[in-house]
Amino acid sequence: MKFAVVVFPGSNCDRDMYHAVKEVLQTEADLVWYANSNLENYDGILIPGGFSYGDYLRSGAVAATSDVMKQIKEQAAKGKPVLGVCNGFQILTEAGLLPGALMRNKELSFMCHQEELIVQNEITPFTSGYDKGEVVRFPIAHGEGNYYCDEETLAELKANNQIVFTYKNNLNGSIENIAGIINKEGNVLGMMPHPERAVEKLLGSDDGLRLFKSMVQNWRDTYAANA
Amino acid sequence: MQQTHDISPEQIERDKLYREMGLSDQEFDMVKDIMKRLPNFTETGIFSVMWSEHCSYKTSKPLLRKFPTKAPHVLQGPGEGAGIIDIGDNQAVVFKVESHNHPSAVEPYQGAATGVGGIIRDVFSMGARPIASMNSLRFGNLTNDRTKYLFSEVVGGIAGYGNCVGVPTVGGEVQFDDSYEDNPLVNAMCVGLINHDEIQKGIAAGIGNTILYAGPPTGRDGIHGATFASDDLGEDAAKDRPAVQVGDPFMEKLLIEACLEVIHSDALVGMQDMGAAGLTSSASEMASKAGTGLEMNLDLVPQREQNMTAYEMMLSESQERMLLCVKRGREQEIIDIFEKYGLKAVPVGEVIEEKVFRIKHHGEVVADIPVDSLADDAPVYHMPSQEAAYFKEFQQMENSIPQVGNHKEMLRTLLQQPTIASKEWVYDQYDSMVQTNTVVTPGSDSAVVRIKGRDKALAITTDCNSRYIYLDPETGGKIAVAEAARNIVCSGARPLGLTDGLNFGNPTNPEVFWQMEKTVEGMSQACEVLETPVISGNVSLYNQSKGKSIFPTPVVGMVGLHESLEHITPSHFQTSGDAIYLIGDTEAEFGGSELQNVINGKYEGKAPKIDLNIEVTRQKHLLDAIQSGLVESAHDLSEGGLAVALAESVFTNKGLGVNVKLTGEATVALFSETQSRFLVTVKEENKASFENKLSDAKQIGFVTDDGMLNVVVDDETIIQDDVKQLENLWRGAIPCLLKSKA
Amino acid sequence: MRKVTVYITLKQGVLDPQGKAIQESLNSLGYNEIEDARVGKYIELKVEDGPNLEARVTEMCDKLLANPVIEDYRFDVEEAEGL
Amino acid sequence: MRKVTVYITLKQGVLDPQGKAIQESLNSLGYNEIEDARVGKYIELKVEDGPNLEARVTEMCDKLLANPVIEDYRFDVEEAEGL
Ligand SMILES: Nc1ncnc2c1ncn2[C@@H]1O[C@H](COP(=O)(O)OP(=O)(O)O)[C@@H](O)[C@H]1O
Ligand SMILES: [Mg+2]
Repeated sequence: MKFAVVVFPGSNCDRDMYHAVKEVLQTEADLVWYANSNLENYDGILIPGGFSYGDYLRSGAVAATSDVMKQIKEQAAKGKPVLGVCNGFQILTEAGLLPGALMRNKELSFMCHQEELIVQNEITPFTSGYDKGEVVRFPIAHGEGNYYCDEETLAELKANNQIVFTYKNNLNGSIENIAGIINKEGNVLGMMPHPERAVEKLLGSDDGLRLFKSMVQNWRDTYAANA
Repeated sequence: MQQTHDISPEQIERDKLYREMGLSDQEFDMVKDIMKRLPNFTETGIFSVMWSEHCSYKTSKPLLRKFPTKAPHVLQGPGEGAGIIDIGDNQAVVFKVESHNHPSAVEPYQGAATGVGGIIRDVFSMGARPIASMNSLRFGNLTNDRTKYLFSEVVGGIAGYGNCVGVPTVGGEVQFDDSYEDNPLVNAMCVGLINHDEIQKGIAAGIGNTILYAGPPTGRDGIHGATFASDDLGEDAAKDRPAVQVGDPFMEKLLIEACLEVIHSDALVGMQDMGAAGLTSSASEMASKAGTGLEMNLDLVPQREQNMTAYEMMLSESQERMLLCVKRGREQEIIDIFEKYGLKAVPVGEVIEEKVFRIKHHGEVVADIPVDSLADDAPVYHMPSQEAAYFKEFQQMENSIPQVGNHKEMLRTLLQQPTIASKEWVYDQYDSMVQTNTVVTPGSDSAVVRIKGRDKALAITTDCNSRYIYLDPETGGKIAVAEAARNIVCSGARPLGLTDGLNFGNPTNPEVFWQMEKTVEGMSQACEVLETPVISGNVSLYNQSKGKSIFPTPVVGMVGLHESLEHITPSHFQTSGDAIYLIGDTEAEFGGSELQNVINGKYEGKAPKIDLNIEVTRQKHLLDAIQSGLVESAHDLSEGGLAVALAESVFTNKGLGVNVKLTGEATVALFSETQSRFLVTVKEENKASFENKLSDAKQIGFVTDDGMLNVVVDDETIIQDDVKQLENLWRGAIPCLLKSKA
Repeated sequence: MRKVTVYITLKQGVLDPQGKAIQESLNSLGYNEIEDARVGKYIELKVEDGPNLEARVTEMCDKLLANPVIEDYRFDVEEAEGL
Repeated sequence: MRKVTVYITLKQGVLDPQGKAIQESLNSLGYNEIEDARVGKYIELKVEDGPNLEARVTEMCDKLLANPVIEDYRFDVEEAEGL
């Protein structure tokens, strides 16, 4: 499986994501600069965290209008897995690939530390390596991770089992403690916590490794099935 | 308003306008001698910023020469953007500290933010990737509304800039004392990693080569910032307000990536950031260092505002700008790299043989100055020095033991002193983990950052207990360096070297200059003995307001090397049953202690003694024990003494407790701040080997699993307290103070 | 040259923690008359004159300047003088 | 009840990186007519009527809402209806 880690001006978790999949997981991956890129030949797309365009106007807003986003939409429509982490999640909501919006944390300040998450949906291509209800530890690092959507959307998210991760403690004000959601089709996941920062015990947790492993496993299964 | 370029050289001399720019009468005479004529307005401005304390170190230079700066592993000492130390495998670590005190007093958010941006530029302009940031902060008392505002905004500014730029802020320190009330200290440190063959210098070499300006256009930001930083922060600081610079961390992030790509091109000759005194200092220093001259055309400089004068452009401190020297004919290769990141790089001048700094604007030569005179001929002052009157008095005071009625309550009180209390409110706002190297996040003695692909890591700390330095500058100076080294050693690393941020009051006051002198002497002695050369630093003077100097505050930023990841040692207790050792004897030393402040409301008397030979021996033995795998945790004793160190060591969420038996006077045993002491835990099976290596370690008790802190002194239970409750007090103190109304 | 001023506010019903914080700070400073505060954005655009100005600005707002999930917007157009 | 609207803008000459980013992004979306963008804040206060309303709001702006070092402000007062 070959991953594209899409790099926007201001992305800053791009190398971390690349390190996680390439050096720790040992899969194929490229850092792909947003301009003049071609995502056709990649099997999975990773949108890393950071401050694309400085988070100016609204976090993720400017990146969401970029040309590479059109390609990401095309690839997503083909069913390829797309993962947006932190700023990547914000970009996916701004681009309309995921519903809702990420607003400022309820206490208004940036927060960075390890948090416990609950796996709510273990039947996605990203979470098949986890058990339902399992508690995992991922770092968070965001100032605008307060997930918001209207009631109708929330009802839909629930009905379709689109809520994938929730926080054990509600720290940023997110509706229903939402930490990560998936699209209806089940191939675009956005989440505020950082799985790529949780791939080595040395740094405090390797609970995130299974997320990338799940992606690879599911790709292999589909690939094998198609072959 | 009269246009500055209309002001004639004669008028500058006659009306002594140079004084407003910060030049003294004598200095102006020196300028006339160098120029062999009267300088015009722009030239006077250029001399005034280059000869300001901030750029020329004119009063501190004689002192700085005392620092030991050489060692076989030092690749670059003071002089360049940042110092460099070899760490083997063709790798090196680059670091420096920088103050942004005065800008932060005026506009705390932007002042702190641009301080972070500036020091990061110093590091990547050397060709290094910035891998960690630290910050050392001082504020007045947290009960005051203005202090709360300054504190919140400074932390917000550091977070706002550091998080966006993608360099983890892995630690720092914050202390609170009245002496900083109107003059907070904001010192930022950055650490970078580089391969030996990638080291860049800020030189403009090769006659005919092109000078490129890279980054956003120049505005009227921070004009005279450099001299402003060197002036007394008087009552009328507000009128200097338009000088405030605004940082753009997004721009900086792009600049980092572009510059780190540019260094791989052999079209690049030299590169320097535009820091204090902007274009003036970067351009003239690059030529001076290369032994060349430089000619620049200001009409080519990108400008954000209209009708900027040459003076304004030369002195502007607009942020996130770089100056590059590039081989003639190959400019486009470099311009293209910047272009990829959406940045503009434009030719603005060239390297010339004649050693002058020549500036053209609107077709006229507006400055023509012998280039070396700006750096080399700057005046050096040997200020009068006089032992402070208070010092004599303090030295005659006896080491008395403060009266403590209830030691349990006193421990609770101490844990809530803002200087001791948890700094989580601060560091939770910083992204301490980006770049995925942070092994030890803020909250321990040193931060630890691993080096990917190698079995090694760096330990980083900033320390400075300014109370001791105020009481006794020489002793306090030694302690500042020793404490930093202790923190590095506790984490399992060998100290490599340090960067210093010297923050003092007004040096024209002989007692302040004496403090500076003695502090530097003390620090230098400690550097010698501990084998930690000074590789870079920064001086910030005139830190005072309402006529009162701050406590002398020479911040020490130290970096150490873990030769194996196995050596990384936590500062918290790990497992119930481990033996607790105290290394070093304890005496009645309360001068400058937290206890003295709580009880007497002031600091007085003698600072704790320090014997550097004992210090270095203990540190070596402890490091040896750690490297031999004998140590489970190690923590140094600092503010609040043993009791506070014990409590901090069990704030771990593991439900641990301690049972400790001590002897002697309880107040001394618990709260004295005697130096060179460590708190270490060791597994039962390693006790004998550990004791072999550390002859002055005494077992004082065990780690337990009952969540209680029990201290017995001479068979009497002195403290029996619930760890969780203590931890809540310690964690809650700063947020609680910030929320409470004045 | 025209000056377009875009006002972006949070939708009714969307929680505004920043506004809440401002209200509380003002109250705690003794301004008890403040019953509510809401924070929005205010963007001044310097625009070269051209046809369909209003329609184009509407487009810009929909595409970029405001997020319809959480925000409402309105704008004014003036002749620009001292811009 | 009154509605006070406070407009806070960056002082002339103070760098506005956010405005710059917005301008560039609009340009790159094809709105080349945008020559400049500056971003400010817009705060709506719901205020109970009382004496010296204007003077008190001025005070609030000076003390808390605006940062006099880098920002300017102005405000309008209206009768509040549908607030
Ligand atoms: N301004 C700050 N920024 C980041 N971390 C900080 C700051 N101040 C304190 N810390 C962190 O809090 C912890 C305790 O700091 P301190 O009490 O100064 O430690 P020590 O006494 O061991 O030097 C350290 O890990 C330190 O890095
Ligand atoms: Mg320590």
